[in-house]
Amino acid sequence: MIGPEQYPAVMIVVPLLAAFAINLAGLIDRRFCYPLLLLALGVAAAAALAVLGQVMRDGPISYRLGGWPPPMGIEYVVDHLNGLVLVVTCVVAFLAAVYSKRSVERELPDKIPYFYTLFILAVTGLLGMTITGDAFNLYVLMEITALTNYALIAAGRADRAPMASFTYIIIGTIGASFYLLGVGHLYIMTGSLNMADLRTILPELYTTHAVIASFIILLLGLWIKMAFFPLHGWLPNAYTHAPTATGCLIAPLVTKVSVYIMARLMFSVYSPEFSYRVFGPAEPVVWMAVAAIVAGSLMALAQKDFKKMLTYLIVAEVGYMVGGLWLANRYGITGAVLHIVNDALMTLCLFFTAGIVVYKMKGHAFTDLRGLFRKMPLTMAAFTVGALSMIGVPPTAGFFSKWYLLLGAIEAGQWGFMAALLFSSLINAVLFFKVIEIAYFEPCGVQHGHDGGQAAAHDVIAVDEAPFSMLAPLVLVSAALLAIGIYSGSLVTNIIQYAVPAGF
Amino acid sequence: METMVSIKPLLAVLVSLAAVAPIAFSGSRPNRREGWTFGAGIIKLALILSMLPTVLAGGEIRYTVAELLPGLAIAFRVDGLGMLFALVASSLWLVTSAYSIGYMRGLKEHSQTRYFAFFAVALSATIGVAFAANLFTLYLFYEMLSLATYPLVTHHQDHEARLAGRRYLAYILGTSIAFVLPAMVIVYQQAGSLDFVRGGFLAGAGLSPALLGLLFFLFVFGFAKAAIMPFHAWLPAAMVAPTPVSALLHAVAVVKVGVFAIFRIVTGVFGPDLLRELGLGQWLAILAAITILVASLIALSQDGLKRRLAFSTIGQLSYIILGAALLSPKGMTGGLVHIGMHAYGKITLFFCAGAIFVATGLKNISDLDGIGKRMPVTMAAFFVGSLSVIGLPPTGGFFSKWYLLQGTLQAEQQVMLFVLLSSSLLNAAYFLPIVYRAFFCPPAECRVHGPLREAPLWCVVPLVVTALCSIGLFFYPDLFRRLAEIGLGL
Amino acid sequence: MEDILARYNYWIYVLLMMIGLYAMIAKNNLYKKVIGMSIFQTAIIVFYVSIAAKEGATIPIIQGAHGAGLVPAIDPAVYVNPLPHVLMLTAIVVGVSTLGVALAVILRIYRQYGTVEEDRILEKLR
Amino acid sequence: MIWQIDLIVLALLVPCAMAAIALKDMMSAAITFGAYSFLMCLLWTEMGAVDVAFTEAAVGAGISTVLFIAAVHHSRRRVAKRRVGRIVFKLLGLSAAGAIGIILLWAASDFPEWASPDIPPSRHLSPYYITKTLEDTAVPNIVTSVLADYRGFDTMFETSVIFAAGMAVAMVLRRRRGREERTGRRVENGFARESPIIQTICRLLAPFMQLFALYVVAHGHHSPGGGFQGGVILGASFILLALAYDLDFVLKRLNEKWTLILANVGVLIYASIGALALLLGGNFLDYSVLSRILPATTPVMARSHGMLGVEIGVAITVMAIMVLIYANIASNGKYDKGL
Repeated sequence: MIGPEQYPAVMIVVPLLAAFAINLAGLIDRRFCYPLLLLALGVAAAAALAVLGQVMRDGPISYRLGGWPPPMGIEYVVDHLNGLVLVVTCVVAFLAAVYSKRSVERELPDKIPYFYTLFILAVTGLLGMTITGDAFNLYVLMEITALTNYALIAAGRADRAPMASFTYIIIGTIGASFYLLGVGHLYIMTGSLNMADLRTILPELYTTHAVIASFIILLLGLWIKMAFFPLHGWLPNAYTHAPTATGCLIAPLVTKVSVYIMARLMFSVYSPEFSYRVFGPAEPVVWMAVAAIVAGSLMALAQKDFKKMLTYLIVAEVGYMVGGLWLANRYGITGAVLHIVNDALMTLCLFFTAGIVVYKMKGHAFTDLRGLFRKMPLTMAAFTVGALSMIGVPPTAGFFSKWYLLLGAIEAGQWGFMAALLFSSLINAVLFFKVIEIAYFEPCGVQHGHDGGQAAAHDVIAVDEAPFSMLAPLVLVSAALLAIGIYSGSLVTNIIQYAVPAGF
Repeated sequence: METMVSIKPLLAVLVSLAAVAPIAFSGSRPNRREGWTFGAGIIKLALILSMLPTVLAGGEIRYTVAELLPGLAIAFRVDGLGMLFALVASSLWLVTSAYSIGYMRGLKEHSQTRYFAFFAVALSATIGVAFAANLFTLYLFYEMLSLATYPLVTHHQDHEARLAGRRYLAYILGTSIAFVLPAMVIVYQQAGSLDFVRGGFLAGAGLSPALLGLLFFLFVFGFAKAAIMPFHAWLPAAMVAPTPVSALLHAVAVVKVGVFAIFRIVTGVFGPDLLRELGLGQWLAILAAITILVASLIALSQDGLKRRLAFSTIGQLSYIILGAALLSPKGMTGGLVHIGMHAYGKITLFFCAGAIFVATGLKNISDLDGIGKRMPVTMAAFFVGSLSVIGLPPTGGFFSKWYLLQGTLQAEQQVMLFVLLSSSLLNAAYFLPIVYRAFFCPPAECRVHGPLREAPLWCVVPLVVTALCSIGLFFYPDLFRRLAEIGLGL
Repeated sequence: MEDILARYNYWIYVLLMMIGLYAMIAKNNLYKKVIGMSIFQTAIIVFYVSIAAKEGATIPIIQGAHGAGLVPAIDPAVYVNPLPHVLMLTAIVVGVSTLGVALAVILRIYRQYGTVEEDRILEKLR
Repeated sequence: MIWQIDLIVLALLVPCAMAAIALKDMMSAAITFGAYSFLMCLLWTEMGAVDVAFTEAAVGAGISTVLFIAAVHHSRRRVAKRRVGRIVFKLLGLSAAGAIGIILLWAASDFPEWASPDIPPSRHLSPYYITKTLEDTAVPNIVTSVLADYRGFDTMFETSVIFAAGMAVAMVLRRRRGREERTGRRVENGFARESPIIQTICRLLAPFMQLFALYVVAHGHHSPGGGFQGGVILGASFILLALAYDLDFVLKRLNEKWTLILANVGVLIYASIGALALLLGGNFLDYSVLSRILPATTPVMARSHGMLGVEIGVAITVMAIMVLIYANIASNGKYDKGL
């Protein structure tokens, strides 16, 4: 009864309706929440895949909400770029949902309905941000995502969680407000809010102060949202002290979606020639990306806490994508888009591992990782795959996006960016082998403290894997990292190369 | 020469990888577990042998697994070089597996299942490097080998192993990421391809000599498994590994992968002509010469048997690199053949060291006085092995060294001739005393007294086999020579 | 006079915006940060509503259309621009939502640290 | 539109804002902020943005202030003496504010002239809405028609934002009874004791407020107001009672469970009207297809009715969430007697 032309709406509406269904079901019996969540996200994922299929078959789709033609009404636009991002978002959210069950039961037993309602609302917001073709609608969904994230983070039982959340509220609001302000500048100059419409009206206004300023303000807002160094201050604490399930949802997705939105603005609201030529400093932005990569890696190196180290790596990875997008050549953009996909999965893999460590060892300091290779061989194997992908060892996915970014850097003559990429690979190698060493050499640290004969400990540790609902998603993701690595060629030739704007 | 497409190379790579799962799951039944290892080894060897005739007939076997990115594929190509290396590695895997059984069980090592599993992975990677059709595939398996050998090197999981493993990865992984990866990307971006072509494909790409020089040395140092100084320090450190690991990986697989990669760079990427006209071969030769002499001198001063062997390995590897650097037909042939010859000789020596350790628990040369009376077979094999490494008849080592010497003359580099000769003397100087002590010195303490007691049979048989092999190679070196010449297109 | 008027609203909104931003960053008391946040947001609303303003136009409700059926001829110049108003209704609602969540989090912080002064909290965390 | 008023009000806004962030007593700061909001209302009415002013009056000046007071009541009222070392933040704040200010002023330097009828926003989209609203939707209040129909999708998510906020507050604050606070000490507050006069008046007032709210919702098509304003006023009527008596007094009439249910039902009404359109073969939120099931309605009238439906949904949710947020903050999550 609902034809395929309606799938774009279904993708958003089903999770939204599910949010209320979950909330109401929670009043009756909280055991209903989890299945509902999975069901809704499953439907959304199916719809997303179907839509991507349509896009690959017959090109970009436009969907008119309320039946009003753009620019009067709000429009959904799905092309190769956000089609891909939508699929990734849905899949990651689904896996995170599957994974969340046990940890939520453990960490937030009396708030399950609230948690899952906010969880799926956050997913709805992310999907809406990705799919919408209307500049203001994007702001509303950005705020939904933000509000839900604040609460999901503040719910953490860690002592620092509320303060981290509050900092996030203040900084996040600044970011969103800047975005709104930028849209306002666009509106006062053009009188339109629809992205495609703006794209057609803007060119003759490119040189006006207001339009250039709007671009600056929008970038600032988005950079705050994506924690682009040095605007990253809110991220590490927020993601470290958030509940496990929250971290697994927002750490892979939020920054990536913001990066996607930056690409959307650069290419579909303004135009590549504006972003790269009219708007002067494309090169300095790449250097900022270099700074982000180097700083992120170094700060990660300084951490004593596993989860916190991962959060700083996210800061570094953001540098990869921003830099790639601003290299202003096909290789760079391809690499950045491919890295959006890969990094979402890598981050998911690593945060899954961290979650399992928290679940089993009741902590996420490095000392909690002792002896895990014997305690949870499968988990650590999957983690190793994720780590290798972060380092960029073929044939894991991480290698190929890095490959494209390196090519782009060389073609653009950005040796600094190339050096930064290699540097961060080396740092990642150091970081992850530090972790692997701890987990591989040191005896199981049930009792904290460095004593305890190692030779003895080899035999006492029994295999004790994480529960299936946590292990299965982790293994799936690590398998996906390998699969995407091997098929990245077809991914690029069939989807991403169409996402790169014409003229590159 | 005809080119045929066949999946055999892929199978040859995957067979040991496929064996990992059954090995891991039959951990509780050691005999069945080792059964899997042998099965995989035999199948692998059979597959490789089945490809031998085609290669000897001057043919090539190609197989493309996946086109990862445009112009960048996981592809296999079996030619003379690859076949030579694959033969050596896969045949010695069987022997080493047998030896491992004796060694590991003799010492009651922990987590042997993990050991055998990763051994299988390492072998897959080695064969993958041997059959790689392009630089990317080679890099892929090179990294795979680095990671697969990490758990083997750090098998003991104690503090020493931890430090050794750290150094191992720092050198191997660090150089490959910091040097090889950027060089590879630049080559791909400039030349648009990474496929090995006999005679090299960079000649026509029109790169500036400066850039070419930079790239060349990025590659040479990047493949740090070749242990060219100053990137050699990982090799002695890695000797904390159980002896079979040192034997196969640090006399055959890992280090030879390094030199093999450099051979590929010389013959397949740059091409002798280009290197000659840029004068890069000269520089590489000098590096190799320095490494040869310094390593031999250091080896003299080592008391730990395995450490002495390690430094001797560093020197011997540079023989091969020198052969490549000479860029003269005989020299390169000699270098390639030396891959095989040195493998058999050196693995024998390592086996002996392990056997002595298993039987008596001794590690240092100074303790070995009179051990020959107690372990005559082992020490006899040791003697043969050292002859081969020194390069004296009747062992295979003589043959390859003979070719290398001729190569130096062919390339009119008399200096290198003297380098080789003097290093032979040094080799003699650090090997023969051991044999002398073993047989003719009176035992210092009572520790090595007592009746004749060899290491377990599982240990002794393999080292006898390899010793005999290196003698046999003196009389029948033609297979390796032919393969080398085919590979070089002579 | 005219040229002042032409920009006056925009100057004021920028001023309010700066006040808000300053408070959000520099103030030590969490409540003050939140007040700054609200001022910041209302400043943007001033900006949008100023965009909507139109000389000699009346509120955006069509006059004389209450009886069903008859549709008078409508001149766009008569009514102010309704679109920014709609957007700003949303913005106001978003603002109060954020305010609510922020206050809730502050109370939670107070529960945990017994203070709402940033520096004291950071001391406690250290 | 009288620019002199504009001038004066704007001039008054700045000191208000400064006072609000400068005052040391949080209560007075909150009140000053309320005044600031009222000035905003004046400004916007004067610029013809009646709906915005209405909402700001109800939300900004009303609810926000109450929430502030409630929150302050549960924590410190006085701003503590600051220790040294904030200078860094001060400089940071100044420089950030300065930089943004410069960029914005630079941008404003070539904005089209304020309030001139032929700036792009007045020429590009808005004429369509103004001229077509009647024949498209038969709703004279253009704001309502744009809000609930042309851009109805925004509004649905706007309602979801409110909903999310409610959930968030409950998630952060709600505690089951009996679990004692970690920091037990309450600050002394100077609130008036319960006085029978106030209570009686509020009791009498509440029904009329609710009646008025319903009128605002129902008449939103023709006059300023609509779901949000009505919902907020409904919520405010309950909050007023809670202030006059105590929280239990309200919770007896509208307990937590029902608040939650209403909050959900409201958005559900909105979303399911949209989904209904989907099922009837139209696009999401395309009310015109509702004419197939509504008896004797043209597609145009169907749009009008659809809007009424969603406005009611909005009102319900907003009311419920306002009560929910107030209840949580006023009782610090314990749902006891509150203030």
